Amino acid sequence: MTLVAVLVVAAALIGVGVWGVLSQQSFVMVMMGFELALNGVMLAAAGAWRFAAGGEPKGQVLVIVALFVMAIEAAIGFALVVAVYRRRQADTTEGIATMER
Amino acid sequence: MIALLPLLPAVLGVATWASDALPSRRRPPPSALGVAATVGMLLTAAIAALVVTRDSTAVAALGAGLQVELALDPTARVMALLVPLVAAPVVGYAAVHEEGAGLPRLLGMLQLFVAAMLLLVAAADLLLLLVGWELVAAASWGLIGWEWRDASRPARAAHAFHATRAGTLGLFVAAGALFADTGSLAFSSVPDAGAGTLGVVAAGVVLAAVSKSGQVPFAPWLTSAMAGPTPASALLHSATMVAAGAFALARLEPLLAPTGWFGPVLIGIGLTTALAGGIVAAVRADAKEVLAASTSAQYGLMLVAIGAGHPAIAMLHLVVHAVFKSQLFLSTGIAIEAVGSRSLGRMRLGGHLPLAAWVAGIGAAALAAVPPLGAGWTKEEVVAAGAASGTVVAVLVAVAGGLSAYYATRLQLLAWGGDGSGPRQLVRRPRRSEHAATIALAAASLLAGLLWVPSLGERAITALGGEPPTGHAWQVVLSLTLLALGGYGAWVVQQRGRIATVASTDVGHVADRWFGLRDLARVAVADPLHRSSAALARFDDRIVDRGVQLAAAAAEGASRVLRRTAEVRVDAVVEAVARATTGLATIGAGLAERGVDAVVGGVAVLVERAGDDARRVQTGLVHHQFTVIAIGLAVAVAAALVGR
Amino acid sequence: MSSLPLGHLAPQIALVIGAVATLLTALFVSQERQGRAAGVALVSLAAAFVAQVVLLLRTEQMVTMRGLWALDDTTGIVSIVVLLVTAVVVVQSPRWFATDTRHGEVYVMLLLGAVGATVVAAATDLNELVVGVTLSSVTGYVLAAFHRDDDRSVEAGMKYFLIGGLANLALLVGVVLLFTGAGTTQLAGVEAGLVDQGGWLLVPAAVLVVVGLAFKAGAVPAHGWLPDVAQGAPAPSATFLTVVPKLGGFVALARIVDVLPDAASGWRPMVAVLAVVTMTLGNLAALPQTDVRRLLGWSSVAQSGYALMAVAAIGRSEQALPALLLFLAAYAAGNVACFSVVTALRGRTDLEDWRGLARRRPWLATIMTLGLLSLLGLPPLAGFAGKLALFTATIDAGLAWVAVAAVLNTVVSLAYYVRIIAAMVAPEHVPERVALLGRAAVAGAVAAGLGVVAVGLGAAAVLGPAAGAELLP
Amino acid sequence: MLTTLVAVPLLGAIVLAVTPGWPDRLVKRAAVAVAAVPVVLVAVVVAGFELDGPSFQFVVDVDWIPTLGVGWRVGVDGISLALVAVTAVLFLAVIAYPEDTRGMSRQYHGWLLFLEAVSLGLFVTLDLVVFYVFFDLSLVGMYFLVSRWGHQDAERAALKFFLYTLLGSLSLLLGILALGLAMDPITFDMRAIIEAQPLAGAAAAGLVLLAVLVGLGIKTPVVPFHTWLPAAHVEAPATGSAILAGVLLKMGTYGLIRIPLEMMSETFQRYAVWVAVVAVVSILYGALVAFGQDDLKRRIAYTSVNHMGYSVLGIAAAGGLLAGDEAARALALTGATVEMVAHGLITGSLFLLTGSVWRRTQEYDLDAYGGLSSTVPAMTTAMVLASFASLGLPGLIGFVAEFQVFVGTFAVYPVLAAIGLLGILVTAALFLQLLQRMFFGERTTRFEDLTDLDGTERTVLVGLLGLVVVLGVAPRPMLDLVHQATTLVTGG
Repeated sequence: MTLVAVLVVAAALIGVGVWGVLSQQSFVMVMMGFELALNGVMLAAAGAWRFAAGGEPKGQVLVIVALFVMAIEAAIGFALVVAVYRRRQADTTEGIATMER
Repeated sequence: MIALLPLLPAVLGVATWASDALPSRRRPPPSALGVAATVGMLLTAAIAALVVTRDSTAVAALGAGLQVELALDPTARVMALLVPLVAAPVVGYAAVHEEGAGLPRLLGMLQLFVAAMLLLVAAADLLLLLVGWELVAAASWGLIGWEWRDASRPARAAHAFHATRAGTLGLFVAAGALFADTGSLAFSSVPDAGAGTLGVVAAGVVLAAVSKSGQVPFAPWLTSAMAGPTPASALLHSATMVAAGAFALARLEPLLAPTGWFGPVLIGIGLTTALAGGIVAAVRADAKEVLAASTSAQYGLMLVAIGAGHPAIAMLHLVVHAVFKSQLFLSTGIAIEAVGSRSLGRMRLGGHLPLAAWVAGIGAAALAAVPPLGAGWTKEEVVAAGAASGTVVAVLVAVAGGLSAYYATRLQLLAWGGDGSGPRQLVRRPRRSEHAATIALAAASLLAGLLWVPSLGERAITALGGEPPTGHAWQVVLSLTLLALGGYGAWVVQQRGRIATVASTDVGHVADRWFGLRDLARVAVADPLHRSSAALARFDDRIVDRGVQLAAAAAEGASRVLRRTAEVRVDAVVEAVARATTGLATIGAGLAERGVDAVVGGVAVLVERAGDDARRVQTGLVHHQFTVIAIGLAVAVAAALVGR
Repeated sequence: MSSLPLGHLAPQIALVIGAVATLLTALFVSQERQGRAAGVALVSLAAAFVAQVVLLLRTEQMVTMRGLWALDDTTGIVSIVVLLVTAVVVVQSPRWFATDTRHGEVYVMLLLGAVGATVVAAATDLNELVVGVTLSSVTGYVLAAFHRDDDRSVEAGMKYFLIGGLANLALLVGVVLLFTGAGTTQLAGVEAGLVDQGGWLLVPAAVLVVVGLAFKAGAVPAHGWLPDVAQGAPAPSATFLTVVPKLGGFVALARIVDVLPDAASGWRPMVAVLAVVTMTLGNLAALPQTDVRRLLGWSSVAQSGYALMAVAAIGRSEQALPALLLFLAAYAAGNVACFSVVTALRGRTDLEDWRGLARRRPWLATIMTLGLLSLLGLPPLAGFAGKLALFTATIDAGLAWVAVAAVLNTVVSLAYYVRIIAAMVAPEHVPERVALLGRAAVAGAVAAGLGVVAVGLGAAAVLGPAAGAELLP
Repeated sequence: MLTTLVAVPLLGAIVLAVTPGWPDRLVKRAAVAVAAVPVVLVAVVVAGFELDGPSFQFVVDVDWIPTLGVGWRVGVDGISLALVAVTAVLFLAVIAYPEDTRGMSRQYHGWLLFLEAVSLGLFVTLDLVVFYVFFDLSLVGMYFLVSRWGHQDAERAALKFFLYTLLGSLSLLLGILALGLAMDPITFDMRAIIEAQPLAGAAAAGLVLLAVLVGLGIKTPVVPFHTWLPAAHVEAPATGSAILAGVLLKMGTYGLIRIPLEMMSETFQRYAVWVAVVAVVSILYGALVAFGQDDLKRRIAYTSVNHMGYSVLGIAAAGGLLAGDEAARALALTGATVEMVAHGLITGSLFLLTGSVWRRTQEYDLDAYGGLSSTVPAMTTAMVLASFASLGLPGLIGFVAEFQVFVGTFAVYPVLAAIGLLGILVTAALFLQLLQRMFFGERTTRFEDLTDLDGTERTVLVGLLGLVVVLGVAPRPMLDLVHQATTLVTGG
């Protein structure tokens, strides 16, 4: 186990997540992409804390912060998805393009 | 004191003109105006006399390091006396000759004319000379265009103004060169100038003078100036406008002669004009235009004298010419009023107006330079002066004299011929005061005959600061022979009844049109000016503004494209760019039409294309944003890598 | 380990307490009395304002809270602007949201959003920065989508959320990379820790962080939410969201790039390029708009581009930071003026409806004109002072080409700003009646208008402290 | 003193803006009264001005943005004082002149007073940034004046004017900033910059000069930056045109004297000859294009390009050498300044006259006219006098300016001066033809019952043209005033 190995895995996770964000049309799937990528971020943060920063506590904080961001975005995201769906029965990004002039 | 010289007539002129504004019942009668004007001119003459005797001068700082100076040298003294003295009878004549609404304006402008001329005469530096020069031109513009209801007259007035202003540029250049070299504009500083500067100054003055004195190639403006009322012509041709050129040359000759080419050039121009003007005068059918052409010719003789180094003689000729020419104009004016036309063909008034005919005869004789009239003597002196710089010059001057004899006789015979072929009755009989004016002037030119008294003539020349040329008998014989021939020839032709009242032959036509000089002026200057200005105006509207309009169009087009790219999937960007280019291309194609249309057209294309595109790209909007962010990242990385 | 000087966070604490109080009020008062929550919010804003002013004047500039919090004049000035803008929005909100159920929560979101912005502005630690960004983003999503039964509102909120999600992800990745490279999350340490790092890490880190914060700053490439939010969100929210997050975002951006080695990471040319692209895109896209709110949205994209000029000059010219602060203040004044007028006119947004307005509502028309001309940068208004300082800093930093681009952009922008003015003063057609959103809203607009003039004439008052401001750490 | 000069019209404008419900006649009276104050103040300043005193007098200096070295600094030298005087006079005339205000008399006079404050401020300020501020505000005022009280296509023309000149002023701003930044510590105090010549020998000096020249060239305007001028003039109300031509154009040439000539003399000297060439092109091009116009107002508008060309030529000549020919260069610069004054008075009168014509006939096409001088003698007299003044007849102020410009330039650029002279020939042609087509010849039946100038119009025109004559006959006081500055500038 080296920093590089961890980062490679993290990069893979992030890549998959971003690819999902860019390719998927459904809100939920897009958000899944976010979550996946954030997992990668957390992994990278943890690895960096362990190998690069030599146990610097701020690394742990960083992991927690990422977790916190993930949670909040999921919560608010689903709230919005519900709102959009209630209003216009749309659950994909194609559905919300009325303002573009 | 000397400042009063131009000031007094100026004030009088303004006052006279202003009287036009008074309510009609309080307006002074023409007679009163005429008397006042005449008296005013005589007063001015008196002041001139005082100035001459007291020899007063004036210097004033104009600010900005410029100063102006008024002073009279011998040459100027003569003019200062001559101008008001000639003007006096002319204004008197005008008051009775030209009745009608515009009279106060006419008299006022005549007096302003005199004022401007006196300023020019008294000027002792290039600035004041230039000022007087332009004011004289402006006054003559007003006078020639006096009867403005006839559209052609203002046009001819403008012709005169432009022709002389073209010359004025010469004075500008001269002033600039002199100031650049010596830091002063005074005549007195010309000797300090370097050779190059002197050349520029001389060239400028010559250009100005030649244009003013109606010499070749500017001569034609004189004939179009005939559109003005008779008194204006009389003044303009005798003592003011036209005289300014010869006067300036005569006054500056001592300073400019050192250039070397100064004299020969003047002689050349002078002779050419003397001969050409003579021929024109010999064929013209319009009484006033005959006189106009003769004026050019006579001034040509003066230029010859100046060029030969005898400004004094030129001035003497100018004086006598002023006297008889103004008288001839006034007499001709009588004839014209009498028949209501300026055409020589319809006159022959000897039977009706014997007195006027005789008086006119004196003037004609003077014009023909018949001894023992003063004009004769001065012409002989010119011949003698010319001889000094070459026999051929003398001979040509004599020939010119012969020509003048011819056209003088022709004019006299046609206008005042005694046989009964004249009109039944007269449109209008001359008034007594008109006779008075002509007679006064005729008497003056008779009086000038005293110049033949050797001592007097010599003294006149020396008084003007010149020395008499040494004449030879053969010159006198030659010129008198040619003179006789000219007169006789005219008489003979008239006897055969073939004297032309219209230019009949081809030569006649050519001469009648100033040997194409007038056409030349039109073809070479006027038309190109008009055409180029019109073309430039179009160019300015269509092309110069184009850059701005294209930029606007480009911005507008680009904005629509970019607006798409900001919200469009990437492949749409390519299309959009393509569209933009086609859109701009259509704008570019529209170059011929007005830019506005081009902008509208180009934008229209873009809008329309963008419209259906908008429908196609409605899908998956947010993903376009994601794509943009991805592109942005790439761009940012690139920028960072390139930049660091 | 010294004890935590909580006094240094007095403004934020006041806001949080205020938020709680507001929430309670909103919970317990009846639907028609929800407006009272605004009163509570205003009180806490006032308290925070006083605290902030005291802090700005009384304490010397330092990093406090164990290296988490920059208590410098930069924070002070930005926070004051944030508080003032929030106050105007709060004043305008009650009548606007009156029809929404339980709209008291709006004020909670506004207060927390303000806290978030100030945290972002003051953060000297990457963790804290992420927290602040998240806080202000999340509140922003809610504010944008608050009209739950309005298509455009929810649509704007959703877009805002999706773009924000991706941008914040980028920010987090960048932060992690920085942490990996520097071994710490404290900016002070980052500067020291990165000196021996090569480009392989620095470039992506810098890029990701900048792009992530570009979302807050409304700059390319994460600008897409701005026009939609400006057009779709409730007008007061739009006022708030087009200004407040930006204020924090730009300061944070300045703080971070300041500690990045610019030679190795190449952030300076990158930011310069982004600046030019942003202003050009914003202006050109605004040109053909016929919807006033969307037009203002694009114009505020362009304004972000101008502000980025100052960021690009950070560290090269000592004029850069004062210029940034002055320009942000000026931008806030101008933009709030325009949006508050739109709010006061009940969200009137189609350009056609603005024709002849000057006859019916001269005062609001005047405020709108002042706001637009200030955004354009005409003297003696706020925008001019801001742009003057910006150009000075940019030329001083040897980035004259950016200044030239900005000049050309300004000329372009004139075209669309004037279109609104021309429509208002159009003589031929006068609308029969123009409904207003009540006195409070108009008062808010007037206050903003005065701000435009005051910041312009009193530019010295802003620049004075700003010149002394430091960019800690 | 100078501050009040600026403040009075500004306050007047504000008062008019915020006090609705005044009757139009009262508004007019009030505006005229306010506009009269600066004239009086200027008279006092001129009286108190010491010809042998320091370069700038009546100086006041207050900080505005100290960190950027910006402040409210005012003061006048001979050049600016002359311009201030003509500005005050012209605004009084324009405000007094009748104009169709479309029922918005309050706003109309408010904007005029605003413009007056701005113009006066620009000429008295000694701070580059404040100079720029007023430079810009003049655009705003003129934009509203043209777009709201202009003719049919006014909106478009006004926008074009605004865009075009804003580009110019911003390019000027870049140059100004470069100048100020080159100072240490950074300051925009004109006196300090003139003293220090910060960019002398600097590498970027050429670019800075270019930026400044473009900015000022657009405002002046010189060919090829003139295309906004005819559009704006044709659509603007006559009074607007009078201000635009009479005052706003001078801002360009005045800036040309202050910034390139005084603050970057060494750099300017290197490129002066090209400026002179552009000037000569403007002279000839402007005159020729004007001659080609059949629209009364366009024709007069293009003569502005020609006359401003004289002014620029004089300035270029003054800067053409760093030493030597001081007398001639001072003369050229004096001429350039006097040309500004002259053009202000003359073209102001001409445009006011076109306004009188328009209000009576709604017709600018010269071919529609003819023989007017019998129906409207007073208008004819005024037009003839103004035209001759404009074509440089001696005894009128125009000649004083042109003579000095050409004579002075001759020492530095003889050839260019000679070429430029052709311009006065074309000007003569185009004005005489104008008079001929409008006032002489057959009288057209269409305008049989034209009413002549009314009392107000007469009074105003008599005032302006009276100045044209008086300053043309006795230019000494004005010349001494201007010369005080120009000799200092040219080191004479």
